[in-house]
Amino acid sequence: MEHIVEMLNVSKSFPGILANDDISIQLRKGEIHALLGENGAGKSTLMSILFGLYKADSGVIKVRGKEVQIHNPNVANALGIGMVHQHFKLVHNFTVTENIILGIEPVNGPFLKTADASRRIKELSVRYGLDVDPDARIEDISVGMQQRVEILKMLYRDAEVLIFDEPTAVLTPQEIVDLMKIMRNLKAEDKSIILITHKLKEIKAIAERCTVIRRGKVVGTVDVAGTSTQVMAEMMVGRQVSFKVDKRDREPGEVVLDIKDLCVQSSRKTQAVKNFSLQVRRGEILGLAGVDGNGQTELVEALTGLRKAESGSILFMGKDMTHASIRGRIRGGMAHIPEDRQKRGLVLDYTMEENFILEIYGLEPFSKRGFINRKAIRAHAAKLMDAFDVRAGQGTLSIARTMSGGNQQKAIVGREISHDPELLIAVQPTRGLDVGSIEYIHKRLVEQRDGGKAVLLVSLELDEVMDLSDRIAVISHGELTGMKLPAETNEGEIGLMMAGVASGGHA
Amino acid sequence: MNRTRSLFTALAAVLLGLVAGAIFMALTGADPFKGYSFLFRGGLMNLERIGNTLASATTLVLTGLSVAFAFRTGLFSIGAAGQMLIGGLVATALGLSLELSKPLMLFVMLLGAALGGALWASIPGYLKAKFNVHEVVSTIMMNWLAYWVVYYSIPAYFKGTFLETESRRIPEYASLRVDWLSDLFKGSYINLGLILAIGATAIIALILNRTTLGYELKAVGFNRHAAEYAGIDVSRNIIMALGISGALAGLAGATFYAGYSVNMQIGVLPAAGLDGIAVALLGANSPWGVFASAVFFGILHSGKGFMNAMTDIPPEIGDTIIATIIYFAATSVLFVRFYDFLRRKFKKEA
Amino acid sequence: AKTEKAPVAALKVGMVTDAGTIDDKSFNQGTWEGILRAGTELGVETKYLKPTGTTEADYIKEIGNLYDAGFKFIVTPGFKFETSIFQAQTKYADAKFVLIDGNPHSGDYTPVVGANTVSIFFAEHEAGFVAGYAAALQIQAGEFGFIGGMEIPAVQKFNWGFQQGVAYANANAGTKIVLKAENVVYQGSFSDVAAGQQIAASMFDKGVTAIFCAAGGVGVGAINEAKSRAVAGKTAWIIGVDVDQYPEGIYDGTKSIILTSAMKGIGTAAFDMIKAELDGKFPGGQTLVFNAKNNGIGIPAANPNLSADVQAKVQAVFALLQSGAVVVADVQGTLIK
Amino acid sequence: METIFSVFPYAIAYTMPLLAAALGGLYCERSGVVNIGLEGLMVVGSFTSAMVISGLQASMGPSALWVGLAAAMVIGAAFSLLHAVASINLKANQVISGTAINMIAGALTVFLARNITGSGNVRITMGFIQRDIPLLSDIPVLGPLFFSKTYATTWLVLALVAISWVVIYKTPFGLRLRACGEHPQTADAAGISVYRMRYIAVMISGALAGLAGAVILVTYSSEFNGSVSGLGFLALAALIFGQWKPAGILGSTFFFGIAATVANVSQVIPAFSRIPGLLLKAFPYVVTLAALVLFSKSSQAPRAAGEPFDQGKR
Ligand SMILES: Nc1ncnc2c1ncn2[C@@H]1O[C@H](COP(=O)(O)OP(=O)(O)OP(=O)(O)O)[C@@H](O)[C@H]1O
Ligand SMILES: Nc1ncnc2c1ncn2[C@@H]1O[C@H](COP(=O)(O)OP(=O)(O)OP(=O)(O)O)[C@@H](O)[C@H]1O
Ligand SMILES: [Mg+2]
Ligand SMILES: [Mg+2]
Repeated sequence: MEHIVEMLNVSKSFPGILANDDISIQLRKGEIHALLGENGAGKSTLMSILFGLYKADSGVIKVRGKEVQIHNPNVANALGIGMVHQHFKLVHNFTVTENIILGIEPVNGPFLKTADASRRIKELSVRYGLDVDPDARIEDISVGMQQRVEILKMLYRDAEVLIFDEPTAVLTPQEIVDLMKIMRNLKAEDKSIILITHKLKEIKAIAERCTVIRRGKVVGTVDVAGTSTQVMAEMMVGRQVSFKVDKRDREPGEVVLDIKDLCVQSSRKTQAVKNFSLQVRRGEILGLAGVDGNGQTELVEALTGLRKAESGSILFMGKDMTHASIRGRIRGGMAHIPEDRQKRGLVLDYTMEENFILEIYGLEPFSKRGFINRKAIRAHAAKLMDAFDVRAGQGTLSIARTMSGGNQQKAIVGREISHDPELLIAVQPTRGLDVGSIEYIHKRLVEQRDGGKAVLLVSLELDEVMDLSDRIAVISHGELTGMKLPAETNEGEIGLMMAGVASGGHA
Repeated sequence: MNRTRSLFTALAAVLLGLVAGAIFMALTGADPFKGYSFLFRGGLMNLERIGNTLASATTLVLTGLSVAFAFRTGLFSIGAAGQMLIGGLVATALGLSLELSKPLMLFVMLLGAALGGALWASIPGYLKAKFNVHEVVSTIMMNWLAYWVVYYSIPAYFKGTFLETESRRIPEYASLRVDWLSDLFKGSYINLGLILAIGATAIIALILNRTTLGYELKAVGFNRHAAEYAGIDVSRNIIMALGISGALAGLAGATFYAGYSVNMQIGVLPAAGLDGIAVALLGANSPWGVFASAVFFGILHSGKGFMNAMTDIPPEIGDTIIATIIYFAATSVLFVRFYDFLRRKFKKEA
Repeated sequence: AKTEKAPVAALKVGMVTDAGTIDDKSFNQGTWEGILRAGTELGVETKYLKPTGTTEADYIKEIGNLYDAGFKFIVTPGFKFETSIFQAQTKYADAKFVLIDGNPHSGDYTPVVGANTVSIFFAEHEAGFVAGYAAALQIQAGEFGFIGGMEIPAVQKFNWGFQQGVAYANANAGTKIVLKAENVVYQGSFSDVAAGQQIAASMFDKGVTAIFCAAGGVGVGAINEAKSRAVAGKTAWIIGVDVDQYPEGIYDGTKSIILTSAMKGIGTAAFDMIKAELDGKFPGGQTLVFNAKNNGIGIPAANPNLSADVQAKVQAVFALLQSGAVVVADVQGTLIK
Repeated sequence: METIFSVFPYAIAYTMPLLAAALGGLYCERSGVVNIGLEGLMVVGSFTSAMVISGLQASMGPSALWVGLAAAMVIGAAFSLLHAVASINLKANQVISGTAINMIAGALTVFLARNITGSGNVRITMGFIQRDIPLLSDIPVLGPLFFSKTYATTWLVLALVAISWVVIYKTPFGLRLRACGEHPQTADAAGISVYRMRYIAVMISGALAGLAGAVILVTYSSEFNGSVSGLGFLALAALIFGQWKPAGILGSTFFFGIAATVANVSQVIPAFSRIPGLLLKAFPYVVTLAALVLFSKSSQAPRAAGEPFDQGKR
């Protein structure tokens, strides 16, 4: 069988770490090849080498059987290799067309000639079922659309080999379904695809072969059809992984959070949350399902005090907290795992120990009469890093910025749980994490519930909501469209409610 | 480890700046070795000159701290000059209007100067916190406003009998100069401001490294959103950060106009304001680093004239050398890389 | 005579500059040029230092630097040196000091001119008077203006004298020159060239034909404005200050928009003091006034912009000043600002 | 009203160097490099043109002025390389490197001027002459405001602004430039050399700031003295105020120009004489602050401005 791309014995090290250790991987023409590995295993690094962003320390890359030197993305482009990066490479205030033609602009004399490009983008968009408006500005379109722009960028450059780095981590379930469809269309046009994902279900659904990497080394390449997800997960993590969350039944207790007729405005001054009412009780995980952008962000921000509530009320532990300060809510027993860990969750330039006291630096023993107690802080950090398995090069003194996303996330989860909150608002707690880490975080959330605390889980991952929740609330267009018990419903029904099509009764 | 690195960087910057200065000297036909020996002798040759060097450094320590403190909290303030003027104006006004015992007088003056500087700086702080106005622009505007406020208020309320352009002389009981200190340094212009500067350095170091206030301020500086998430009042902290920075500059103004100088002149934006940026930079924004770099600048400032007097090196070269040092400090990454390279090499061989 | 020359070469003359640079075309430069002349003609060694600031401490520091380097004859221009020289004359008792435009005092304005110090004043008001009178005679009728830098004594005196000169011409020579209060301004700096241009332009537009500028860089802007008006064929005159600014106003070969200049002989004063020292006649302890009487001030003798008739009449008034028949006030009194 | 007409041309003259410098800042920041060194680069431009023009004026006459402008642009661009190397290659803090540029420029030019000419002030005998544009200056209202007493350099600077608008929004270069300032990693992935683009942008800013300094010299100042009295900083303010857009800075610099001119000439206008001097002098700065309050909420700053480009950063 013809290999369109071969990476042979590739190694790459960063200061203090061997990110790729003698990795070989072969991509057949017209195949979808999954790349699986723990956070920090070296997947993105490997693909960045293929795309010419990094230079390998050693190893050979062959494209269509010929050895090549890929010094920079231009060479990759010329070889027909395109990449959708983990973090999109789009200019937010450019139009779709401008983003796509960037670097290979069609000109009329000295001037840009966008009309033809727009037309061609339109054609490509129709042909692959992408449905993208070439004249829309990036900041005005959804994340799913932005990803399609990235795909169009590759297609516009006539890429034969398409690399997707965790494309589904940012997508809604519906968008994931659409993306799968698009990938199949691409495959039908004889494109070859490398897909990096942590979601085994997706690999099962779409990939033919899967190469598993652990700590920079290839563990093996398997045929997806003949390998169970369990086996793949074990290959990757090096131990047994349980997907099912162990969770005994438990009677929920009194109401901890009581939201009544809450209305919240979005940053664009539109009504993002409308007359929303909900109760969360002790000893339960309440899952809030919904398509991204349906008011979850605004709801959570209103609950935590980051955003003003227009009307309605928030009762927390029996007290009216509608207009309480952020700190007042934290002190009152509310904890929050934020949606965007780098924007809100961490001070990236602070060390780990400084990050662990972000909300409690003012309390004893971490400070006394305004003076910081380093020793207590260090001990606290060491304890948490140990308890939550946060790995970092320089221990408690590691700068947060230098840590992998997975470890950053675990640190935040650990910090919030360590406050022993009455209510934990967990937004997308496992976004972008590998199955090992997901398992770990899920366990902690359940422990919280079992300890008689309340958890409000806001997630775009339907699986996660279904697995963890005791009750599932669905939000659509800022309104509560249903409340179900997991045992009495299924993904299909919830999906319809999320789309605002069917409305469910109250559980 | 980080500290050694900054120190290395600063020293390398100074060294390269001096080398560049030597090249300039040689180009003008002067002997660099002679030039530098006179430069340092001019700053350090006897007690009086050491005193004068420290007197020059006093103001720079405070403006340097002002800039560095703002910097550490994520703000780039160019407003030290204006805040100095306001601090100096308040101190001068109090010194010329009240009659108190010297210790009380000085306390009142310094307090007033700090408050004045703080208030003046908190205006850009407020504009930044509430309206997202860029502090670089607003502090520049505030500098000119301060310039004109002083320009009109000194002649209107505090001028002497003959001169429209400067205030009356600060009376002895309102001056930071004290005899025992002047005598100790053989009649130099050194004044109590130096002790204030040392105290301020220690306090700022303490605030930044050991207090919850410093923790909050830095958190806001690094990541506004995360600070807000953690329940820190972001607006208050921005205003506070610039306020403290302004208080330092205000104190600088008091030490300058009521210590180093003997009255207040109008129509001058004090150079120590902008120099504070350079001082902070060379001191890697760490309080004691700022102190050391201010002393170094003090040597340059007071030794320059002696060098010019003893050699044929033109007066402008002193400024060129200082500027070159700053440039090298700005490009310090180069030295850090070199330093890391050396370390690695050393480690391997060890 | 030759034996007398030996100590001559040994004299080292230093100068500390005031705010502004040694090239300010005003009193720093004027003083320095006098010292340089002494360098070439009398063989003294010369040096100037530029202080880092304009405070008393900055000045004394540079005086100390000069002294420590062996420069024991020190010239300082500007009233800002008054308190520094007061201290220096005692501290450096074996050095000689020449303070131009000021009197040493301890801060209380009571002059204490040490035995090793000479204080030099210029009768700027007389210079302004002569220039104002000459300009009025030449222009005959119309409006004049005045632009000052900051309200420092020398500039104020130029201004007051100028007003009196114009008034004198109106009263005694039948000229009809108007000086409106709004056209007498202090810009607020000695450096804002753009403001100088703009203020001059609006004065000219309102009908002013000649502006007396005692404003450093601000005056440069005014001169530029006058030049470009002159090129366009319009009437626009500037009256220069301190030195003969005629060359700076040249716009077309030899034509200049400098009508005349109110000069004070700073360079000569500095030179004279050095020479006096070499001759052993240093007038230590004295306060010298350079005025019309001793030809220390005046307007340029040669100037194509003033008619011979005007020159002659100015000579006559100058003689009256010298004789004391005409007295110019050096205080504001009822004058504008 | 009459006064407004009469000072308007001077407001425009005062605006042009600001505009040119702000335009330079615009290129620079649009590429992702903050340039606090505009002030120093203007000084370099003023120095260069003064040296060239004073040297050539006797032999060449008026055309020496144009040579001086060109030389200022070339040397300004060359000098800006100091900032480019520091902030692009060495990943220095850009604000600090810019501050260093200001200090070096101020000290070095005076030093050189003294060494070469013997004086730290360099004068030229004649700058550009203000001229009325035939026909256009006769249009009522607009004529006296915009087409009377104009300097040739005014039209040059305005043309540069117009050209810049086209370059930035209508050419591949502009698209790439903006991409580098917004999201350099994107530009990099698209095969654009971010380093090269930033070098070009910094040098353009050097050339334009140099031009700005020279324009001051050949219009209202005609003398180099080692300073441009804070205009570079004001240009920076105008850039922010103008929201990093060519048309925006045209507006904001005019605003500054008029405010400053009004403040300057108000002293000589009897109607203003009752207003305290402080208020008049404070006027331009206060209105600037007020305007910033109104416009800053929705800042359009290039997102990557001030950040050294790091290829590996994600
Ligand atoms: N620019 C860099 N500098 C230093 N170390 C790096 C850099 N990029 C990656 N690494 C290191 O290389 C290792 C592999 O990182 P990589 O991003 O390839 O992991 P990954 O498999 O893509 O992880 P994830 O699933 O979280 O995306 C990590 O441990 C990381 O610390
Ligand atoms: N400046 C840096 N120094 C050292 N390592 C870095 C630096 N920047 C990134 N890295 C490393 O690069 C790796 C990948 O970073 P990245 O932010 O992509 O993590 P991630 O796990 O993929 O997160 P995400 O959830 O955003 O996908 C991390 O493991 C981190 O250690
Ligand atoms: Mg990755
Ligand atoms: Mg990841």
